Amino acid sequence: MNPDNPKMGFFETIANIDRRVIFLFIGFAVIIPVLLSFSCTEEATPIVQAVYDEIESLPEGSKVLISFDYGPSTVPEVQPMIDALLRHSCEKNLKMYMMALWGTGHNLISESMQDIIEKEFPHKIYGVDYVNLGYKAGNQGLINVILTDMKKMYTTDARGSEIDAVPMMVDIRNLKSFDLILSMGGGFPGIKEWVLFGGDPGNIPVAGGATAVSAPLLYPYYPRQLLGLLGGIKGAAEYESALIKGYPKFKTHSHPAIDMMGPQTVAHIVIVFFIVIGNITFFIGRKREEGEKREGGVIK
Amino acid sequence: MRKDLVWLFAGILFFGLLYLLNWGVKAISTDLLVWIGAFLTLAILSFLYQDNAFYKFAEHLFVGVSAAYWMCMGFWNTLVPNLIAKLHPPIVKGVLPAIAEKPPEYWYIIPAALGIMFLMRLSPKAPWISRWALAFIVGTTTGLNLVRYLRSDFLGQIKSTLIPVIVVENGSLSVGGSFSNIVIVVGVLCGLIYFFFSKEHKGLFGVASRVGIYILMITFGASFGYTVMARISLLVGRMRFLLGDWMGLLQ
Amino acid sequence: MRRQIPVVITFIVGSVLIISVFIPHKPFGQLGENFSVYFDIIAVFAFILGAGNLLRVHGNRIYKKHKDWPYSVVTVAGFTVMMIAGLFKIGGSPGITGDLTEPGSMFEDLYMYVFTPLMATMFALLAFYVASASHRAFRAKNKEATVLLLAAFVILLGRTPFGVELTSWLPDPLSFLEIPNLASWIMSVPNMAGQRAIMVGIALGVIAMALRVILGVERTYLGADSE
Amino acid sequence: MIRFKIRLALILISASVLLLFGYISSPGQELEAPPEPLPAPPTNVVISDDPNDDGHTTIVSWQLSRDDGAGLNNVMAYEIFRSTSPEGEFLQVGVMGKGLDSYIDRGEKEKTRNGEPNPRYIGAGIDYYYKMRAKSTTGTYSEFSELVVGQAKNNWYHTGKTNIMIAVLIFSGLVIYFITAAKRGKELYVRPIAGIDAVDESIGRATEMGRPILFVLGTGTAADLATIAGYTILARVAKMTADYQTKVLVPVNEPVMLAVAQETVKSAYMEAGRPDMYDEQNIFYVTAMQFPFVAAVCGLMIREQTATNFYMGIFHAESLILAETGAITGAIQISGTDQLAQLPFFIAATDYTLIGEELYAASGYLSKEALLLGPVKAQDYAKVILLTLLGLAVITWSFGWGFFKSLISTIS
Repeated sequence: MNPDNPKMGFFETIANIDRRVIFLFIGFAVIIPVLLSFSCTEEATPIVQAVYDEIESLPEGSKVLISFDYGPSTVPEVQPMIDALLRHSCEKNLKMYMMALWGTGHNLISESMQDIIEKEFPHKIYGVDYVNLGYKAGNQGLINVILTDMKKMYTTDARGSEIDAVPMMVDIRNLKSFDLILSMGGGFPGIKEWVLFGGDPGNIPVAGGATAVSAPLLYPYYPRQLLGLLGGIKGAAEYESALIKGYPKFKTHSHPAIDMMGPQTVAHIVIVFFIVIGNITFFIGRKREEGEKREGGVIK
Repeated sequence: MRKDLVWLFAGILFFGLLYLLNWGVKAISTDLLVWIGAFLTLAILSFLYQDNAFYKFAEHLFVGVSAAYWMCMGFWNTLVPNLIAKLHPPIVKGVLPAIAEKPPEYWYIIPAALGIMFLMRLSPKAPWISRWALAFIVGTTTGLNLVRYLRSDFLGQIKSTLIPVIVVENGSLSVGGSFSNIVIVVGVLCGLIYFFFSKEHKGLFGVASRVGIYILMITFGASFGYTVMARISLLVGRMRFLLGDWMGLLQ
Repeated sequence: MRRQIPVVITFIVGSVLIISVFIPHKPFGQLGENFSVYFDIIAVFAFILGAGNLLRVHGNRIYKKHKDWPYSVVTVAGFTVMMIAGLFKIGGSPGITGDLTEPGSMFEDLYMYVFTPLMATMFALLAFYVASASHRAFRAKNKEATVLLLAAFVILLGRTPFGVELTSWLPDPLSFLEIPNLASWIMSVPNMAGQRAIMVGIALGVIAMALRVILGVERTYLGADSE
Repeated sequence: MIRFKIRLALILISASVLLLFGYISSPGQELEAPPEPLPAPPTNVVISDDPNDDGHTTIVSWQLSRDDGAGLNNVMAYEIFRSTSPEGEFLQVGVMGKGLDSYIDRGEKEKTRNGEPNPRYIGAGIDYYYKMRAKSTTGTYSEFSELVVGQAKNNWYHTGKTNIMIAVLIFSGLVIYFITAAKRGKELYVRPIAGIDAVDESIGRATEMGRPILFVLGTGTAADLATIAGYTILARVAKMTADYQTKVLVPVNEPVMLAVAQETVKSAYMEAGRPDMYDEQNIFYVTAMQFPFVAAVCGLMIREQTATNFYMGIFHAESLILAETGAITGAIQISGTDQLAQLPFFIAATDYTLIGEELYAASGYLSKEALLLGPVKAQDYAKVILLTLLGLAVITWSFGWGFFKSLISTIS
């Protein structure tokens, strides 16, 4: 707002709207639907369905490597995917090997194990049905190493037991021992590194979940190098819906992604609204400017 | 300054009202740790209005804690199991009993030496030695990256672009499919032409380069638009924490 | 001479790693792995340098009573507490045998209750900035900006039920113009083409840069010839 | 004209080398058989060396059991056993699902484990005995297949990577050729890059306003190539700020990067003849984590009121936080990254953006050093080869001629 200009009309005011007003709108667009628990339903798109179908088609006892490549900041987006994938894997009796390329992923593994596996599937045995391999530094270098030799890096599991004392680790030699790699996160290091350094050279199927930011740049790898992808909270909501469709008993479990779609949609509309307003005022402003130029008889 | 206070007051009033309306649903948190989390959350959010003492406090705390976090992670997860335990296993007996029994692997002396070389930077006498370690790091990354990018991002992407521009479906020509494939092929080619550096973008070449820049703009616009939703979900997570865990306004 | 040795080291290490990709024979096959492990170990040593610098900068501010010096005390205190909690694994299993991030340990608690809210909120700021940036940048100022705007707009609309409703009245033969279909076409066709062009370009840039470094043409990273 | 011919020849040679590697065929598979109570064992087990490893791997291949997918159709899996002697103890080394006809037996590389011989060890030049059996869906087993023997070898050349080797050779050849051409004093044209042309002006503006300049090298590692490109731009910017006597602030998020950034700025100041102006305190480490780093940099922008912000290197989610905070302070912002995901945000929120390859080219462009421009030329030639091949392949393929298509499929 410019108080020096008395001729400033409604459109100029809006055109030069203070960013803090936009911030306020966004804040309310999120707060109000959250308070009112407003939500929408989802249908799985092919790229999400592909992941679901892959897990659905794995025989019992197949080995799935789940890499927790994210941090607390992306928990709201990625955790719902992990929860749904873990539930699905437990239901299918797959062996789950959990590791992290991100230092921050370390804690998230323990949390996910507690919240999903231990709580909802208490008959699953640590070391037989699932194992926490913890975090190791090295980014793509780590993938590079475990592609040929897993136990070179993982001499113990995250609980400190020697790796060969963990029953489900005995017949694991390297990445090629796994039937599916799921990389969750989508940042660096993440799905791209798993595809380039693990999946491609080792010819192992890779799928995963990514924040919506990183999802578009993983599209070029789909479907040849990446068999499927959950993109952002929408992807997670779609997976949750697919899971509920396949196993209706999960309806009573938490489905945070589906819940989250409400506030997102509202905030989305607010942003679209501001873009429209921005353009309308921009054009009106330009028209007026042109008019003024003509009146003054000077062409700048 | 007055205006700020009015806003603050309005905010408190708004949430107070919400709180009153939902009274009896659930009480505000009594957990000190949740209060700390809420305080820090609000301190960062306050930066949206302007820089202030709360933000500065949160920022400085964040920096200090994270620097130490990373060091501890590096120490316990890399240095201890991957260096100390390799050079002298018995030393980690109290920490990683499983590894302590293994024979030492002396070639880990090399990275240790390189690490110490790097720290020579701090020495007044021979800081230049640190460049040897640096040269090693750079050489490693460079060598690894060269082949990787060549294989996956260069050769891999080219292969993916190899698609027919005339698509036949169920024995008849698919106009939509052919059009899409033409757009992909032309898009990739023109996009690459935009990245030509040693030739002036004039004439036909200039036209292709213009098409290339439009393709890039579509890419950027689309990726931006696609991402917006995710960015909001992060805020939803925080608001749930504030409204639910802290204020107890959510069921 | 002091400048030559590092260049030679980079050359040897870089080219050996490139060559080793093609030689499975010992010891080449494992060089890539081993060197990556080295890298991590050196990086941990480097953290000592970083922490030293951090403490020096903030120590200096406190000492010189710089304008914001009390905040520097916060940084130093935060660092010290977290460091002690982590190195001695305070509050975890007896001694230092437990996992660094064991539930209930001080390190884990600090992480959960101080670190997590800060990190997540910092990230959440993006929700606001994405709105202000799109308001400011998505304007039809010129042709490029218009294309940017249109692509973004269609995708944004395609992700809301509002956008779905907007064009659902279109007859079947024109269904490809419905916003969700248009949005997914943009994502998988022109967007993909653009991504590929950029990716191939970047790959070429990376490779050329790598060769510049290995051949010793590019040596800015080694700094000056200070004696 | 002669130069043109050399170039043409170069392209032709490269293309024809690529052509040489045009054909490689792939093996097929077979099945068939009548019913029986227990599944039949797999037959024709063959042990061969993995031609592309260092002598710790063998490849076991077999003909499917008659009851796999046909006959009794009750095979669920195949179990593979190995021993160092025909009478010795056999170790189950792998299980493969039905329908699969080979197994890569990757042995462990350590001869001993915990002081005892490691049964999972495979070494080069040692005889290994293998036998196999099929497991039925009901959990019963077939008889063992005949005992076979084989060895692993320590190989010198990875046959599967010839294409990459050729690509490396061609590209390195181009780079070296253009570097030597540049050394001979050849003039190289480089098209203008808007973001780089704005550097001088933006530094001038900061000087006029008497405000500092901010240079962020991103949140990658010190040795990432985008970060290295960032150093070269930093060197240039630092040199100019030394001339203009403007302060440049460089917060970094990685200790190794700190060392390099300090060296870079210091040498730029020395080159500009102003070593006295160099203040090490202006290049400082914040923390190795992305968000605390960004929190601090944003605070810095607001408090120091930086007039020009450079973001050069690898960026992640923080890109937009930085760029929007910078926009609030009214700074001129020039960004450059090779991170695809962040480019849209930089394009939207900063004044100039070096898109991917432009970042790499810029470091050559800025220095105007012929040596650094040479590789840029090589990049363009690689693109010419690529565009030609890809264009030819797609067009000829559409007309039913698959030669170029199979050529490209083979090389990539």
